[in-house]
Amino acid sequence: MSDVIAPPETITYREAIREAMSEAMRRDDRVFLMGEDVGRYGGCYAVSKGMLEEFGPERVRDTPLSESAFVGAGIGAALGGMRPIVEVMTVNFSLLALDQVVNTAAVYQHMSGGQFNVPVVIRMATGAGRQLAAQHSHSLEGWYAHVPGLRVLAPGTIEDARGMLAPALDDPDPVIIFEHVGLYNLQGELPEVDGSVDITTAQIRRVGQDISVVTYGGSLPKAIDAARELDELGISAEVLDLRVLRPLDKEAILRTVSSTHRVVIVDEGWKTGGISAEIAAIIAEEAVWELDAPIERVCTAEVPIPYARHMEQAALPQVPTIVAAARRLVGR
Amino acid sequence: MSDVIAPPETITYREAIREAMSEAMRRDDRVFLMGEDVGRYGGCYAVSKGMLEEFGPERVRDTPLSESAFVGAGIGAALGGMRPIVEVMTVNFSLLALDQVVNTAAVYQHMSGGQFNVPVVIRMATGAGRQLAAQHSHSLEGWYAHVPGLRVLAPGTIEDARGMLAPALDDPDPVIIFEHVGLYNLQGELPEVDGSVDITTAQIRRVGQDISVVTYGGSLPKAIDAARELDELGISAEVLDLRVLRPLDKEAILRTVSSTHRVVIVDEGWKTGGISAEIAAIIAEEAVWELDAPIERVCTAEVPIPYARHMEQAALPQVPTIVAAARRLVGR
Amino acid sequence: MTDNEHRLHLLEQMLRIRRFEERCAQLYQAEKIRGFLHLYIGEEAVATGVMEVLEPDDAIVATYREHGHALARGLDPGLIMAEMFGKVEGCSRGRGGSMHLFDASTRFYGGNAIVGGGLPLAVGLALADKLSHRPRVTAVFFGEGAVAEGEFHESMNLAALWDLPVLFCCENNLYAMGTALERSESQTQLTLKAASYEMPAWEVDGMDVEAVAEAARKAAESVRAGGGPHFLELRTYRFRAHSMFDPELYRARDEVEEWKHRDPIEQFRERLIGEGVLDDEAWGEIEDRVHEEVDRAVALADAGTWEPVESLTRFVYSEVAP
Amino acid sequence: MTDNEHRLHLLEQMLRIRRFEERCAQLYQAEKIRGFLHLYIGEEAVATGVMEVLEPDDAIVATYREHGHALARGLDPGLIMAEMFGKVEGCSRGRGGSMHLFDASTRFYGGNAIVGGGLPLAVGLALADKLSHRPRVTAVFFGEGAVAEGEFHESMNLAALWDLPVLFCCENNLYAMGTALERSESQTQLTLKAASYEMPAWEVDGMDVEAVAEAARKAAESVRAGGGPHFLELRTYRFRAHSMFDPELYRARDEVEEWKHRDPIEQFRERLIGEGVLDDEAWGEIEDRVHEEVDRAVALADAGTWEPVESLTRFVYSEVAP
Ligand SMILES: Cc1ncc(C[n+]2csc(CCOP(=O)(O)OP(=O)(O)O)c2C)c(N)n1
Ligand SMILES: Cc1ncc(C[n+]2csc(CCOP(=O)(O)OP(=O)(O)O)c2C)c(N)n1
Ligand SMILES: [Mg+2]
Ligand SMILES: [Mg+2]
Repeated sequence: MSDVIAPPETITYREAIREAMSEAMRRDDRVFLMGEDVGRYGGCYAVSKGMLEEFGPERVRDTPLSESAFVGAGIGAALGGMRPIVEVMTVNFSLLALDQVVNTAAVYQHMSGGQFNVPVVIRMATGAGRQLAAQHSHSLEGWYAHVPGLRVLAPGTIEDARGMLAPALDDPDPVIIFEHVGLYNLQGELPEVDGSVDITTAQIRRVGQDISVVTYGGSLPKAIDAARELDELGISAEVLDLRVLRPLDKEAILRTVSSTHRVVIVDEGWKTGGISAEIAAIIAEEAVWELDAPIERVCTAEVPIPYARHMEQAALPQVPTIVAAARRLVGR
Repeated sequence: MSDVIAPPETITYREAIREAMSEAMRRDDRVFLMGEDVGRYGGCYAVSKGMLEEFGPERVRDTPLSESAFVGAGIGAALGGMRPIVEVMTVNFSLLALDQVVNTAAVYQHMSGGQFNVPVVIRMATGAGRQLAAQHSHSLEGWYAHVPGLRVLAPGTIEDARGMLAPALDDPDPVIIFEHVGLYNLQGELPEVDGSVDITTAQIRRVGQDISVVTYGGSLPKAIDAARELDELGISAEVLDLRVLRPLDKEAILRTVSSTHRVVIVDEGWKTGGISAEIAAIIAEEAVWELDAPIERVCTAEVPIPYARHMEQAALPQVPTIVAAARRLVGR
Repeated sequence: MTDNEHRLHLLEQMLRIRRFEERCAQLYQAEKIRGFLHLYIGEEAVATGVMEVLEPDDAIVATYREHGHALARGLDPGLIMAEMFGKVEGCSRGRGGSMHLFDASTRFYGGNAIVGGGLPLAVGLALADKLSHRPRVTAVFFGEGAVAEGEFHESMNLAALWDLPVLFCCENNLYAMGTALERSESQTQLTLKAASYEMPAWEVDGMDVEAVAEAARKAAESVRAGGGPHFLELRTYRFRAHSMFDPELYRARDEVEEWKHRDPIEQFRERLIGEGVLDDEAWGEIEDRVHEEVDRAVALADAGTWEPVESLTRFVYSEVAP
Repeated sequence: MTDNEHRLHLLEQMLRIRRFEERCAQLYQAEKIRGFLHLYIGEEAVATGVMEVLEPDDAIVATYREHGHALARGLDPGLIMAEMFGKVEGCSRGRGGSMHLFDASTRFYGGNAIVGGGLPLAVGLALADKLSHRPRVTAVFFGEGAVAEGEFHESMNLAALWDLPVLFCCENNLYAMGTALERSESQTQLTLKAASYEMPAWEVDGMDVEAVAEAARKAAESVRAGGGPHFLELRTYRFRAHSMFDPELYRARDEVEEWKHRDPIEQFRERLIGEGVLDDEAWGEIEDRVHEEVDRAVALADAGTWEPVESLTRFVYSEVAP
């Protein structure tokens, strides 16, 4: 017996996802993981490292480079009674499988008159910031969030990385989970072991009075940093983490607007027609008279992401651009 | 010689596109048409009927069912000096080729530091209303409009159907043209023979003072009908046809808002995260104080499109729903 | 069933499809059926022969040209017709129409209208069976046109690589809309595609229902026994246009007539008459029975009701909270 | 060039790639190069041998593992290195990095990092040549991993169906990241895939630069003469990790060592020495020349400048009004 209190264990975002997957697979035989290099290689971003050893090659299933077929196979396996976790290495490659998601997973239940539901979970890395250039740096969460029939999640914290998977697997319908590449090394305290979280609501990550910063995923840490800086300038910023990109938690958006009356939306997607547009539209439709200032969006520049670091950083939302936008709205 | 004035010749939207293609192919050897069943079958929607006979199978090129490869081949042929017109039968199938559009056509110039541009034109049918059910009724123009590097056109009139192709082919960059399935049989006067039109601006199709209806493509006739009905109710509605979905003609949007101070956006895409959201966002950012009423969006219900006619019609934007939205905003 | 009863049953199944679809064509003209309508007339032996050898808990994945498959699988003709009428009593609540017939109770997974789109699904259904150690077969139907789609190849490879219990049934009717096979494939011998995945593959006379059933039985047995996926190329022909919008500019009338001499129903009927298994009277009874059945189906569809518009948003998501 | 001069040139080309990339690996550690870096070390004979037989107006389409191809095609090593440093002097203005080397003057069409994504492009370039009656070849490189992608199959079929002048160069290095070929293809004999499109296909020892050049010459000549597309399976091995992030858990050290005994440079060097074409002095000169060249490339890259941030939006669209 020792009276020394152990320091709270820390865990990375990556490990949190791995634990969630392992736990789900231990608990439920129907769950398996499938994707390119999830097994022997250990996962492109090392998320599933070590899982092959525990669960074997049938349940940690390396696939060939065949995005459309293995995503479709995940959908089919879900229809066949399994609870597949399909890892698409990155959102960039998911375009090759988009037909299966849009024209099969998302429509199957409605089109069959309610006969068939598709309990598949599809995980993918998203986002830029690692100098991977134009073809490897997309943020297309907004496209998925456009599609009725899907639930779209974007864990921006360790707790969500750990806790979103279990309810996603319990969800009878297709769930897409976006993991931002810039978050995998995020470190934090280990959440409760059975830390299943709610996957229907947005969450205030920081309370504030003067302005709302609405964001999600990889931009969340930037928004929080910006809020801290704003604090030093005497501007109290509230940070709303959307978490669930479809169906959107409209009430939470309207609540924060009604409370601060000023909104900056931060989204790593391109601005035009991105998810940021939808947030702005909701406000313009349902809370326009709450606004004391126009809405501002801080998004990725409308360019393919360049390789050179300074150029890439210039293209992406940054703490200073968020701060500047907020200051413009508050007027100081 | 006769002093009888001949009635103005009429032409369908379908024929207008066919004439534009034929004219382009007569004028420029580099232009050719490629796609599924464009030749011997005469085109799924009969757009290219008869062209095989005039131009032969090399230039009116039937492709196998290989959307990714033939769209990519169109991009490659453009890089190789040709001016391909690639017909993807419908936007629904274009998902299979989306990777080529997003990760090749759209990024090539920027990513190569300006060395390679891609003068390809990709045409596709879009939209619902023909009882083709969930997999054949998408309106995904908004997705394409999200992508930097593309120009996205949506002819909503015979003149645009006839006139947009020539400048699209002259454009050194990739152009996507969306033809709404509900418009092919639209009949109207034959525009000037060399009727090349501007492909950079939106256009007011009907001037009005009380409210602006912002729309494009297949919803344009509905918007105009709604405006007529509103007229009878003493509400003067302006109809703005976006025409060019990327890059958007922001000024035209802001102008009409500043003139009427009330906006209904009509879009056959799903509401959440659709192109309607971007229009609303632009206004919320740049003209929010011009608004005398919240923005309203009349879009397709957030469901896969059902087959049964009454259900399909209930899912789509309709004249009465547009009229109702306008009346709510005007308050009578 | 005796052997001969069984053969008569096959004949009746084919006739059921034929007459049902002839009625569909009329009902399309009458605007009772709308949207796209793809007829299977001429190809009846394929679905009939294959479906014959499947077990109740096997799965079927079909295309937009799937009335024949649905009927052969035993879906109620009335519910199919109601579906095409857009009635809520239809097998997909009237939401799918001709291209999207579904039936959970017979494991009939559509009705998939993106060419090639059903193939990965079939692979997944088979994967679920394999992981669950269930000796089931998933039969997936697709046209020869789908062979040009990348998804076909990805699916073939995955099924073969993982030894999955899939029966690939390629309905080679020589055309994909207006595109003849030789204008769609550089190598038209389709079994070579299967060979390039090390998958057993046979060419089958798809106009001969007994040949189809025999090949399908052999293949399905092997699949069920753990022999991995098999590929059948079923050579057939569609007698009608691709869909109701097709003016058939791409093929000669003569060619169609030529093939009609090989009508699978007529051929089989003659064989059975020749062998003394069938006579005019028995044939007449079959015709009557089928006719009545189609009448009943139409009556049921006609009597059907419209889904209330208020339920438009039902089943976008499951009706349980996550 | 005499035959022997030519052979020495091949040796030097391979060494150029080797030394250039060894330096790249160091510069990655030094954080001068960032992002993904995929080395070609071990596979040099492939790009060197194929590029040798191409004409100046032929086109090349490569993957993200394309330093070797770019160098063998004659891109200035300094401009390649500058690209990897992210400098505006780089062959893609510093916007592409290691995975996206481009050069219009040598018709080097990237640097394509979506696996399989370059294949349709190559088909299109060849289609343009065919439609314009230009006797050119488009050579497209891709890994054996890409064979599982649907796009590969669609592209093979299209090229064969339309008789297009494409030279398909499959670099079979046995792994796609950590996935061994036998876990990615049910049938690992890749030439059978080509056969299923009726495309001539040969297996080639990709560790022997002369064997590669000979096969490529024969194939390219046939392609150029209107013989339609050809497929080469070039059997090779990558000596290094997939990228700089790869801990190489999936293959045994021994296997790698085994293959290193077949080092394409070492083998060829020994052959030339054995045949009296090369001696130590001449080898030393080559080493020195290459070393200097790499030094110069690094110096140029180091001296390069950053693209001004203001020009971020340049070249999203062409700089002429439509
Ligand atoms: C991906 C895709 N591309 C195009 C179409 C349009 N289309 C529907 S059926 C068809 C022809 C398919 O031919 P085949 O596979 O041979 O089947 P068949 O109709 O002959 O039974 C085409 C091109 C589609 N539905 N899906
Ligand atoms: C469509 C797609 N899926 C996945 C990836 C990630 N990825 C990059 S390289 C690679 C392996 C490719 O292997 P192979 O084609 O054999 O080429 P090699 O790297 O061996 O040269 C993978 C999976 C990608 N870039 N594109
Ligand atoms: Mg066919
Ligand atoms: Mg490889």
